Amino acid sequence: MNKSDRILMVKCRAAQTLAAVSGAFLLTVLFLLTATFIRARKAEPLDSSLLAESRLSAVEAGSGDRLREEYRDIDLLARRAHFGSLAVYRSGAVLALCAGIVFVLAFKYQAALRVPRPQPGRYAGVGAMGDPLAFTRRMVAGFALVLLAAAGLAVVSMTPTRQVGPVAGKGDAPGQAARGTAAEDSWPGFRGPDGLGIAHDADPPVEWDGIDGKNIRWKSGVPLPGFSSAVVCRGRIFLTGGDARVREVYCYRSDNGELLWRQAAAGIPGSPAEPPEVAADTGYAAATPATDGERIYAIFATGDLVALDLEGNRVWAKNLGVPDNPYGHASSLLADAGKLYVQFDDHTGGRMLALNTATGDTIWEQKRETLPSWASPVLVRGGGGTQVVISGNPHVVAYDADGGTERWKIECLGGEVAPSPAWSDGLLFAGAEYSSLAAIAPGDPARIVWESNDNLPEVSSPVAWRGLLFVATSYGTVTCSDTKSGEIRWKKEFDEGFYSSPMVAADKVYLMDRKGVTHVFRAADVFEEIAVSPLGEKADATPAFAGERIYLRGTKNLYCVTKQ
Amino acid sequence: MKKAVLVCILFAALQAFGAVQRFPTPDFESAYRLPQTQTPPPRGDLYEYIDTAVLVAALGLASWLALGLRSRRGIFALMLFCLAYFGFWRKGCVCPIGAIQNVTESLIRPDYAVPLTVAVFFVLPLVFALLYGRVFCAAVCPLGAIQDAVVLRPARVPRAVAEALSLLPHVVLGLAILLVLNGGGYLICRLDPFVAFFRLGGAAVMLISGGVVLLIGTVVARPYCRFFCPYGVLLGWASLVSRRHLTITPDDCVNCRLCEDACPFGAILPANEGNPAADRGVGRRAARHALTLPLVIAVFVLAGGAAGRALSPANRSVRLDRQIAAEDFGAAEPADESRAFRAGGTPREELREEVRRVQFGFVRGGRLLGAYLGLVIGLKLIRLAGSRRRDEYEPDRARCLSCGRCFEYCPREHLKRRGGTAIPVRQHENST
Amino acid sequence: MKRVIPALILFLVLAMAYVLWLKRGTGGSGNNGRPPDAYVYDIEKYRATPNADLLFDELAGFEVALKEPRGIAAGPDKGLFVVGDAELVRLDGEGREAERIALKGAANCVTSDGAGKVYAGLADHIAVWSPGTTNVVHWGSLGENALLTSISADAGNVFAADFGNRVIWRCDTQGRLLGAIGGKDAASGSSGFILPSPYFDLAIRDDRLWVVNPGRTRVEEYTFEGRMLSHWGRSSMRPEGFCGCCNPSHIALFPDGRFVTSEKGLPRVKVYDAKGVFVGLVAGPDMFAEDAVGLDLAVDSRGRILVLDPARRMVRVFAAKG
Amino acid sequence: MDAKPNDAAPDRRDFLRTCARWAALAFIGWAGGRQLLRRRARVSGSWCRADCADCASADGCGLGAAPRLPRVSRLDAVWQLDPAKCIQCGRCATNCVLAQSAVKCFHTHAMCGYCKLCFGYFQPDAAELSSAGENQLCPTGAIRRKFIEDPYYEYTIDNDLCIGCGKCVKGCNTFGNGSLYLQVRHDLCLNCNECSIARNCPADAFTRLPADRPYMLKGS
Repeated sequence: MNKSDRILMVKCRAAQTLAAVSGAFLLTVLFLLTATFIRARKAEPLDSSLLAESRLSAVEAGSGDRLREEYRDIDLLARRAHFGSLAVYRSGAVLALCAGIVFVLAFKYQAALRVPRPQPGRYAGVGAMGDPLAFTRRMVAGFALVLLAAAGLAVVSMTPTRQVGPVAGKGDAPGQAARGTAAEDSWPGFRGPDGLGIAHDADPPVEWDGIDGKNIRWKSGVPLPGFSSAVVCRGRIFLTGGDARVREVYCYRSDNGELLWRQAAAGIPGSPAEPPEVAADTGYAAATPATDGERIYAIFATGDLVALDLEGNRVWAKNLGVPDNPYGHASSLLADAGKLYVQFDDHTGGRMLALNTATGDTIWEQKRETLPSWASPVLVRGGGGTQVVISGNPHVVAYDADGGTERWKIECLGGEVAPSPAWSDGLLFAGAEYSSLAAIAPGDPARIVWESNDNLPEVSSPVAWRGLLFVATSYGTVTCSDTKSGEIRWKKEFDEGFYSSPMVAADKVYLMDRKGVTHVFRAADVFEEIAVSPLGEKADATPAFAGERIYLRGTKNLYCVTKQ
Repeated sequence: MKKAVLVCILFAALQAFGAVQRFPTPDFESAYRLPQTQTPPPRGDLYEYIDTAVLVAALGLASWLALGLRSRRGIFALMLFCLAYFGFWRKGCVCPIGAIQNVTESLIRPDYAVPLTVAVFFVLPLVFALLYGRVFCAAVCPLGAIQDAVVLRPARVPRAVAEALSLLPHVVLGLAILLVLNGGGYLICRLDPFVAFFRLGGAAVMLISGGVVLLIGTVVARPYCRFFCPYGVLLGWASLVSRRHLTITPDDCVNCRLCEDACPFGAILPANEGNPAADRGVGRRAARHALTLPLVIAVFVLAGGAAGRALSPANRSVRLDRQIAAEDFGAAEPADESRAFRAGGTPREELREEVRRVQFGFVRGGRLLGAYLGLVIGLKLIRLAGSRRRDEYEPDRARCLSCGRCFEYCPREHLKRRGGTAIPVRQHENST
Repeated sequence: MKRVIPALILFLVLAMAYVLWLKRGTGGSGNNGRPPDAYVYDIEKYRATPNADLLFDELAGFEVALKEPRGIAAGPDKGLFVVGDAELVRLDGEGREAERIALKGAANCVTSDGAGKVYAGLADHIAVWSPGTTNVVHWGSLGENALLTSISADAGNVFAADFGNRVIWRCDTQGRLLGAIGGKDAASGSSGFILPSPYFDLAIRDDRLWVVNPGRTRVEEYTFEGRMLSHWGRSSMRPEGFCGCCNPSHIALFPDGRFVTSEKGLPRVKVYDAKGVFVGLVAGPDMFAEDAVGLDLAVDSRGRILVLDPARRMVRVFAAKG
Repeated sequence: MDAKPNDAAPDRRDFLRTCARWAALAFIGWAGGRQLLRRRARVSGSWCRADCADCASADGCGLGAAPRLPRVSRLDAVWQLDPAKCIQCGRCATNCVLAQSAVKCFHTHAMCGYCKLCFGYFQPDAAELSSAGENQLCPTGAIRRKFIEDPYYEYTIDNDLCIGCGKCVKGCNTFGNGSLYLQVRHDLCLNCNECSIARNCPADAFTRLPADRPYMLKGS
């Protein structure tokens, strides 16, 4: 080995050592920096809770107190620590940079001294079999698939529907959260998801005619009368009907209207032998049943409450006591998250119950000082939990869905309270004939934002949508007012009165009058009628929406309306 | 006069307290003079010109070093200088990579005018690429430089992998433009791994990811440039049609194959004369890929549309709208954003409108992006149908960063320099 | 070649990191890893007022058809007056608009003497309107800098608080200038009015002049001649004190000598007894807009408190509970 | 140079390349020139180089506002925050890429009430009006309080200590005249292409200003 080689060797060694040293140094600096960083981040010196606490005690303490002295010291330390760490970052970074430069240069130098001779590979050309690029193409194609997958991932991980309810960007969409995974064709109870009268992704027809059958997919007789509305679940429609003799639950097939099964609510312990007197325009089956996708729940004027599975087999049943109610029990059920909410107001004083949907056991129960009322509970989600809100006489009350504790209550109603509240953009709207219509800002204490005393609903429940409140009265007046201010945007007189509640679907309001004629108009601040669709018979039930379909209950028949 | 002022004051005050307003200062008895609010001017007003000058000089010099003098050492030296100046001294902003976004924004937002410096930084490297290839990448770009400096033990990425990953820059480019067009912020700047180093400090996540890139960079040469840099896409196109381009051999290629493993970026296209595979079935395959092209594009358009909508939260209005919706509904605690919005008094409906527009924009943009990617992929497949006949070793114009590492490998180079031996001898280096 | 595989894996990991990071970026509050609420000054906690603490109930208020209502005063007969946008509006007991009188220029304050004569303070002068007539008498200007922010009158005197000159003008009912109160004056024990912001209110009751000195967060009592007799009030965020650097912004007097005060910053309305001892809250901050200012006050003949809420352009009425 | 005598179809490829190159150059030239020429828009007699946002005559400019406005401005654009929009969320202190934020508190003394009890300086529950640590609102004690004459005190900001958290600003805005406010100090600001504070500003208070008037000062 000759001289030049030896010199080379020495140079090489030197460079390697230098690289090693600087590399080690670099690592140490980085380590120290990281340590400082983590410490600083764990407790922002100027923002530490310790500081805050000791400050409070210092302020409480009298002047010249030891505590104050202590605090001042800590305070000073904290500030020192803050600016100290800044200094550390600065100097550390510079050191690291220098070390890095030295390391890179030294390493490259020694590498340069030890170049392997170029080793030409096998001659690519000769004897390269078949297509040398096939694998490459597969890789590219594979990467393309990866891209598609990434797009899919983005869609899945970022699409609103995965987030809680309205975070979905649909401003007022309580149902989103409620329905979760619920299939397109599901209408869980009176006035739909959460009982708020909004059919979220429904896209029903606007025109139909029960007489000449236009857009009517099928029509099916209902054995016994009842004012309850249809609910939909897994391709089945459920109804209740009844008279003084028997009260029944009906199940229809959604595709052809065939009556799949009927199940009587009979033989329930505590059920009265002699059913209570009820008014003709309430009947024994005025309360709309509810479903949670597994079972169907129905309550009758006798106080009988039954839970059936979708095949009609009774899961449980109980009698809540015979309602002492001038017209007859009419408050609909509401099922959500394993609980069945029942309002049970009568002269004996009201009760609010949450029952275990699986067993019927009471999860919680609240006494209500109220006179008989016929409004149905609605769900308001958020405020740190779900609340069950009920209009009553005289209070509107919100119960905590989990514990049943009274979240807030506010006195704003009177008389015979039948309409259920509406909800939009953080405001709740409760009204009743002969008292008032109030916009309530929930919270403790709840606050009345505005109140109005004319065009009050008697039976029909108002609905609120995108800053507009729609109220239908029993004498045929429909008003649209601004939810925030209450000022009336438009007012329209119809010849017929309304018992059925207005429903919002696909930015339109569907409102059926007592003759069974549905008025479809835009859910906008100017009145724009889109269609007038007769059912061909009187009707007071509220329509149920599922996907492209509407299920309407007339006095005698159940209709399925769909695009044809 | 003063009264007029006062009147305004009162009214201003009564209308919106906290709005900009003047109050009469107390009538001091002591001779007290109001201190003036000091307003230091922006730094480097002059730098605009210096930067431009340096850029032009550097690009010119780089071109000469790469094509004229053919000196790797020179290029490396220039590279270090630019790293020091554009990188550590000028803190890595302005860079042409980010400038893509400014230019795009200036095209769609009437109230935004791209500063001249930025425009120049965006255009000049492209012009030079059209004339002399990617000399900007070779010696001027600080991001490239910092990576090139840490290329310690480069290993060759298998061609298949390289080809696949080289689709990534197209994605980044497309996404960046999509976001800018829809007010989603500057993606490229957020994903710039080195700017934190240049500033000697910054968000932890930036520093860490930057460090990782550099670590990888020791074995996979210039990973950011090859597999991420969106500006590289544009430069690649320009370089494809460049007037002149760096060549491996100073004069004639003798197909000695000594340069085969010279390029750590896999940018050397080997000669394939007499390669039977070169021509066999190329036409057929190409035709087949050409036929599937529309299908590929269609698929990507669909995927792009969906992904576009999903990306819309990148826009602050969309986020705000969701936040407010969640709050109205009680599903979320009030956030600063929504409080500010409510205080601002813009009608909610306006925001909703805005959001609808933005989301539409995202969907449309996403579809376009999808179409673009589909096209890129399809064309790449077509190009990979087979290799066209090549009689000599030449740089892949789109990929070659004109770093000049290959010079030393070419025996002709040595012959040319000093009629010496054709075999590379020891003191040649391949990594500086 | 072997070394490449781990490198590639690393690369992909990095790519993942980028994606996550991008999501975080789009998610908004990238706070460089710090606690999101580091360095937040939370005054919200002072805004909450439990209903129980309120001594008064809010009755249905009534809106005022003025773009910028500025001043309010109670008239002798259940009615009340509101000024703003160069107009004087008389409302009847039910808040229905009864009369509307045009003024020369925007008025900031209004008062009504016992007899029913109404004085409005415009920028630099006083305008007088007598009921039953439509003509308004505009008195002479009080000087270039004058900016009247409050006015109060009895049978013989009219007092106007001038924010621009930091003095209180005293005139007779004919508009003759009787004197000025204010300015540093050791003799009278007055150390001048400290007015950091344009809120300078006064009220008179049986020959005593009550003036707000916001810079000292107190209410001062003067004789009509301008001699300071007493003062009360201290600064505190708690209800019993006046919040911020310069409060109260407005006061009004009950017939029995109790005070009503309103504040800005934490908009709240409170009652103090004749000695300046805190009695209780009328309305808490969370009942007003966050930046509600200029809550002018009046006490009507029925002992109800009238609060002018410029933000909502309405008069809000509060009556004692029970 | 590209053309090799023994190349397959050198002339054709060369020709195409040349065409493409010239097309590209032409495009760049055309687009660039067009953008630059946009600056020739005259607004009320002077060359318009303001950006529409704060151009008073934006709608009044007879040139159909937006499309004719400059796309390229000679001036650099710098970040600044609008005190009128700022809600003092405290993020300026934590979101700047600099270890110590470039956003600092500014004080327009002309608006200051020189209050003895300054709510920008003192904690709301301050025990006494002294400069003791427990009474100060500023986490770094960056505000200096100097007695002038009864009852007036002068307040000045120490820029080395100020971290731009805006606590004092909130205090002053809520209770006082709002003479304290946040601004980006341009001797510190790196003028990132995308300001990371702007990105996270809840009030969207950040805007780009032309470098020749880089501040939004109150009371002027």
